[in-house]
Amino acid sequence: MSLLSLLLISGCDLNTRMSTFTAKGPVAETQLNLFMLTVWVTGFIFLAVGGVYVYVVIRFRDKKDGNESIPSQGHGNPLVEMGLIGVSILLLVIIAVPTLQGIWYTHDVPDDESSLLGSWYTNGDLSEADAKEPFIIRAIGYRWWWEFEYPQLGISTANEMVIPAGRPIHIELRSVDVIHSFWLPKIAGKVDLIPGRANSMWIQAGDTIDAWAKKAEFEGTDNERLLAYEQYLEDEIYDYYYGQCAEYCGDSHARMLFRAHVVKDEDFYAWVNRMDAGHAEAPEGMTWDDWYASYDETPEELTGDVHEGLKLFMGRAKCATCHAVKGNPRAVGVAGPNLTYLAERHSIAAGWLNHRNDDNSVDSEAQLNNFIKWIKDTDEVKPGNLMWKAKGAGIGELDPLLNDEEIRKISLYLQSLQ
Amino acid sequence: MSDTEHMSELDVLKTENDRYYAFVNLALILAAVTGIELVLVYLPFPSTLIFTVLISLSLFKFIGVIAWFMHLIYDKLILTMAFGTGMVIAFGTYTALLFLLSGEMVAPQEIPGR
Amino acid sequence: MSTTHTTEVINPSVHNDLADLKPEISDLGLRRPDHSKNVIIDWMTTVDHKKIGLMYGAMALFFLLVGGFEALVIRTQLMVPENDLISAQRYNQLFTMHGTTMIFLAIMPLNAAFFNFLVPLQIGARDVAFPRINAFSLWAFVAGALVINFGWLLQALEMFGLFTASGATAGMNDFVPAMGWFGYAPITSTEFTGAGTDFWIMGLQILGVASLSASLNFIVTIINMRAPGMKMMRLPVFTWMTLIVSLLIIFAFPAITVALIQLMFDRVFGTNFFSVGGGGQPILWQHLFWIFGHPEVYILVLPAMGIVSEVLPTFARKPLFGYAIVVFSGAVIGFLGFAVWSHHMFTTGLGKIATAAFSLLTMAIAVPTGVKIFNWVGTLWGGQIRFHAPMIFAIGFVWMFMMGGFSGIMHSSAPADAQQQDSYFVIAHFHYVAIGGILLAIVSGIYYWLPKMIGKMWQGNLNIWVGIFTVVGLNITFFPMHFLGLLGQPRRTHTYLSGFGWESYNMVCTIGSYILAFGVLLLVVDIVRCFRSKQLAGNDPWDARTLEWATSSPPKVYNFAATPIVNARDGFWADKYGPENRKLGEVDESHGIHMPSQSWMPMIASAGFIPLGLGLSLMQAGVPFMGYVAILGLVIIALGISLWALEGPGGYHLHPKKESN
Amino acid sequence: MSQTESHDDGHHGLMVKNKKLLMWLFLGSDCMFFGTLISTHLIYRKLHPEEFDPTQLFSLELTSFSTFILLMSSFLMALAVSAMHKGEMKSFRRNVIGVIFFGLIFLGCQVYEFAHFMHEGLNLDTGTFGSTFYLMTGTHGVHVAVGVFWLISMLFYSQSGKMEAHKSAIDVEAAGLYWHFVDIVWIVIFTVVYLIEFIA
Ligand code: HEA
Ligand code: HEA
Ligand code: HEC
Ligand code: CUA
Ligand SMILES: [Cu+2]
Repeated sequence: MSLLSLLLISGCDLNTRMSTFTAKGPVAETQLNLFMLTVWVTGFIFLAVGGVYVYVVIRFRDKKDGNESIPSQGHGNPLVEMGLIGVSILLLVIIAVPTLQGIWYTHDVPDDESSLLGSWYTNGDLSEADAKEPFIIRAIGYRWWWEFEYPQLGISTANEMVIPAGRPIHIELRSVDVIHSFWLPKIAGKVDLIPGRANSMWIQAGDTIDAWAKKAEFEGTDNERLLAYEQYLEDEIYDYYYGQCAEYCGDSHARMLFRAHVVKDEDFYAWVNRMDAGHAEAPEGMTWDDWYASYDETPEELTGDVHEGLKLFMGRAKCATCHAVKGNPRAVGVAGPNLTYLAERHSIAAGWLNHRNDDNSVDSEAQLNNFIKWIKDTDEVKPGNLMWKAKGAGIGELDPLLNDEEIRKISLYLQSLQ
Repeated sequence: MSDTEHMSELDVLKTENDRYYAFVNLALILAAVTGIELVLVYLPFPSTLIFTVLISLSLFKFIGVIAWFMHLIYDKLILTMAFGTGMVIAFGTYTALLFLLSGEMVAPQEIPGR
Repeated sequence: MSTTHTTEVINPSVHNDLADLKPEISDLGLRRPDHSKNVIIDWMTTVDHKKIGLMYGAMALFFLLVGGFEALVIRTQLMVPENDLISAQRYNQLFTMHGTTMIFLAIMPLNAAFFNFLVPLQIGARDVAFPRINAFSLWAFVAGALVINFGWLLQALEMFGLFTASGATAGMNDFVPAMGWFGYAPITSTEFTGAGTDFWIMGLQILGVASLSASLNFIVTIINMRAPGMKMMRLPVFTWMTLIVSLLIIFAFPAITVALIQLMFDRVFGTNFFSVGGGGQPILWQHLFWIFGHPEVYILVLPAMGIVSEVLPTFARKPLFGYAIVVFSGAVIGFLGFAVWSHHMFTTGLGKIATAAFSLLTMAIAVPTGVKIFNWVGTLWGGQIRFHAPMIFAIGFVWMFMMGGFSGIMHSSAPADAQQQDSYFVIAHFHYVAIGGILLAIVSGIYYWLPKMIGKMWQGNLNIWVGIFTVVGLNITFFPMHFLGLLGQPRRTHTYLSGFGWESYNMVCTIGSYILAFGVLLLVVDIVRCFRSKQLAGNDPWDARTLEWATSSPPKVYNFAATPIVNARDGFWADKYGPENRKLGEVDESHGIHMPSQSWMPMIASAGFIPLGLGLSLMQAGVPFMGYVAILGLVIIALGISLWALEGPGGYHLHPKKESN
Repeated sequence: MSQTESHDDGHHGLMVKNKKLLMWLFLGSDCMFFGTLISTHLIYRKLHPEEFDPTQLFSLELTSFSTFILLMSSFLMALAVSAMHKGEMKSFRRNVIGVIFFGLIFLGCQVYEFAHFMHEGLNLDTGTFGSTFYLMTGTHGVHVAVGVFWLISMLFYSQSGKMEAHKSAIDVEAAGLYWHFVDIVWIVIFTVVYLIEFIA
């Protein structure tokens, strides 16, 4: 048995996409350390008690030597009992004390100056109140996708969030329907999104510069420190992280995944600015006013796959009734994920359909196929989801259904959202 | 009453008659207490005081009925234990629960797009 | 002194005291179904705790196979990533029903089977305190099981195109519950789930009635029906655990009963207990469920500990080490169990203080549990360990349960649990305690007591293979799940993407589950072989210690020809090996043994639960006239109980001939 | 279930009758049952204090009256049990009729109260208050109704002459325990659900 477990441990990679063994942030690290502590303590007890147990079973087996005399009928020994109870309690205290510390530490964003948004966010103006709060993201669970809202920055995205490395983030957890659970294993353990309940948690990808310097015992000038810290983030933290809904929420619970891009501050600012501006132009550089004027009056003049895709998106396919695309003044639906800069995301359908290359770029061919697959077989990819059937509003209820050509055009339009 | 099992007819009569007065007295007290409670809530005393008194009075009635009407003081300890265990677990659990759920954590229903 | 594997042949007709008895007329003027020659009628109307126990056991074994079959389908689906053997909906139904079936329809009734058969024998009683209530509990359990599983029938018919929901229910296609065994609100609201949830609610409610009535009965039995000299501190540990478990049941079940009523009201009458729109808090359901649910897991495991506490001393030929403290720690485990429910809710944002409190209280449970483990080891110490089949499983139990307990301790550290909760780590934890713990102990109990129950002895060495396949299988299935959980695989997912490092583990788990299932299959084969065995067991095949071994195998209807007088703990052992003043005595029964009459009423009354449960469920789904069916059910129940009260307890007297040994 | 069996009240170490022990255990279990119901109500009052103002609706006078009625019925029940022990069938019957009568009055008050509240707009689905209030008091009402039904059956049974004072005393006592328990539940409800709402 132990051989088998050894085999498993040594033969298998513990650094996988959602492994809790490779903690990449102070919260997950605290949790991992506690776990390892419980493993050591119980492992010790296991060996001690298990060892005695095996010894007893072997030592006192019936020797079959014809000795039928009855063993001494001892009833117990209070001293031994008390001693073992004492040892058990002692071992539990070893677990309990760090557990309490862990509970306090992982509960709230650390209460210090550098945790406030105002202390590091240098990309544009913040209101006074916002600057005095930690950085907030509202994660809202839907069956079966995620909305990520950045209330202080006025932007919103879905299923793939972008967060800066080394910054504490307060996440407000809300749900519109049933219970979901936000789990980003490498960065933090889960907390549930419960309807009617104001839950929250905090996460942080990688250490802050101070914590890192302390841990690495770094000595040197501020500048060296900054560079070395940057190198640490580069080596270990900037990455594409995998998360998943961890509370059963219905048919497609298994397919309610999400992602977090952890990036450097500058990249984060750039992304925020892009999301904030949205798609200021209609396809081929038209202004939205021109485009809509044409769409309303002479739609036949808007030709080419992308224009036609957008026409379908706004028109027959009804996509815009549920989806918002920032910039596009008429695409302001709220029932589905926000599609602003959709083509920059590395997955769709809440992480189920993926198109990411190893070098962190988007595989556009796979992306197109995924769009097509999603629009064509929405109900198969995610049985029961709202986009397909929604009391008459879903695309599975269109009459006739979108044909392959239309789907291709819509998908090409979606690919232009970058 | 289990303890009457081993009594003679006469003893039964006697104990029951003794208890009769206990019952009557208790009934009168219970009625009076209920009256007091009704008046109490309207009196202009500090609300914590009224609250405490109300809870004590209700506890008093509760125990009165259990102890005398239900014969618990006359009966075997095992019955008190059977009932008491349930009482204690229920009281402990639900007091804890009352503190576990707090109004601060209540959030309005989330509506997409608001 | 009797030797193991007695082969003496007892002529069954010698003690047939029933042959010349005729049924009597009840107070209602009807003939009581006593002494019926018709076997089916005899079993349906029986009030004999031994027959009731056997029926519980048979039913529970059947549901163990059903639940196990469901698990095998689950494992097969998860064998490879992105498998589409079954649909998401079917998968969700399967794990919900697997959990519900295993807990409520397999393990609990298996425990009940042992309670029923053994407790009166172990305390030297004729029967339980309320034999007809006992029969009622059994049949109510059957009714509940049928109501819960009714959805499968509809689902199967629908699958084969023989049935489509029409009228008010048109379009409904989820007839089997699919919200997980703890049915967290609000996924149980009508907005998200259909008739399956109603079957689940009503089925659990009925099972609750069955468990409650059975437990009340056992507590009274154990407190009141003990043979002379059987002081509380002389009770066999198994009986003690039965008492504690029964107390846990009567104090834990009301919480879920009320929660289920509230849920039913939400679904049927639109109340707002758990619906956010009207101000309800879904979190409240979680609290109420786990206030029941955590004691429930100890309800499952304490009888197993009781079994092991009987088997180990017998086969080590020593008394249980630290009897008093083992009993006491059982009680402490039980009642601490009421104070830790929120450890299932560490990730629901309880707040720091509550999380800390529940974390510490949960850890505290390791102490009394550890006490038991230490005392079991102490029992073996200095013993003369004989590795008969029951002992093999009992030894396995201690080992495997310990491993499950350790992962429980890992959960109890709340921050660590944030990574483990709702992942396969939890699945690993509770299958170790459930299979490595409870199931192994129950198998041990089956090997130990089946010869007593049916009077026949096991044959051959198949038990060793059962042991090897189950223990190896369970470790191969569930050990890798610890890693799966820590590598991020969430539970209750019908499929998963490749590339997360989960593929090989899942494959191993699936293979393991087949090995485990093969072990269970061998067990079934072995049981069948035992039933067909020609070798008689004799009164005391294991050289055991407690009273049930003092009477014949199988025991006569009246259990003991003369009620024993107990003069020691492990009374039967003392009778065999102890000093003269510790030997068993006998109560003078010259006036004959009073036996209770059989009755149709318990079964009739509980049959009413079927129309009541199905009626209410289908009524909420919108099927017409179902309200009337539900009322019909209520009428049947009321009628059954009234007639039961009016027919009078009846009873007859037996004058058994004195047994020869 | 006046005739729940105890086929063999055997040799019990503790000298408590089976049925009596059964009933007390059941009542212990019922504490948990009503504990759940009452605490659900209190929790929602705590979470949504502003949701509903019951002082406008509750009539303390009426509820005090029905509390009084129930207390008195408990008194009569105690007398009935006592009478049974003494073997005074007539007195037993008289007292039980009194209990039934009072029980019916209590139920009448409750029906009136419910009807009145519903008329005033408090329904089962009125927020959480309506849900918890009706389920809790309604469940209590059902308990009372079951008790009344039980006592009526007993009354008829005693009329049939099959009831022997000494053999049936335990059945009456079990029914009595049940009745008193329903009473103490109401004592709690009266205070924590009605009275404390009125504290200024
Ligand atoms: C069947 C019986 C059973 C038993 C006996 C236990 C026993 C324990 N369980 Fe388990 N548990 C379940 C069944 C059981 N559990 C189930 C079914 C679930 C999941 C439900 C679901 O979500 O579907 C669950 C889930 C569960 C959770 C929630 C996990 C989550 O969802 O996040 C937790 C958290 O604390 C927990 C803890 C414990 C602990 C501390 C014990 C302790 O009692 C264990 C004590 C035993 C030992 C520790 C071993 C022996 C002791 C010694 C050798 C002494 C020395 C040891 C020390 C000093 C450490 N269990
Ligand atoms: C005490 C209870 C108990 C027992 C004994 C078991 C036994 C098993 N369980 Fe169980 N399981 C639970 C209680 C239990 N389980 C609970 C409570 C859940 C949570 C549900 C939820 O999330 O809501 C769960 C969930 C659960 C999951 C997780 C599903 C998910 O979250 O997606 C898995 C996955 O592997 C699993 C596997 C198994 C296996 C392989 C067995 C094996 O032990 C089974 C062994 C096999 C047999 C006993 C049967 C032998 C059968 C045959 C030989 C063939 C018979 C053939 C026919 C009938 C045709 N179980
Ligand atoms: C009735 C509402 C509705 C309509 C109409 C609708 N969608 Fe959706 N859409 C959704 C919902 C809800 C989701 C989330 C589904 C999920 O992942 O479970 C979604 C998801 C998506 C996604 C994946 C987004 C992501 O980040 O994972 C894309 C792309 C998409 N829709 C495109 C479209 C297009 C194109 C159309 C029109 C042809 C369309 N939608 C019409 C509701 C709708
Ligand atoms: Cu959302 Cu699972
Ligand atoms: Cu638990």
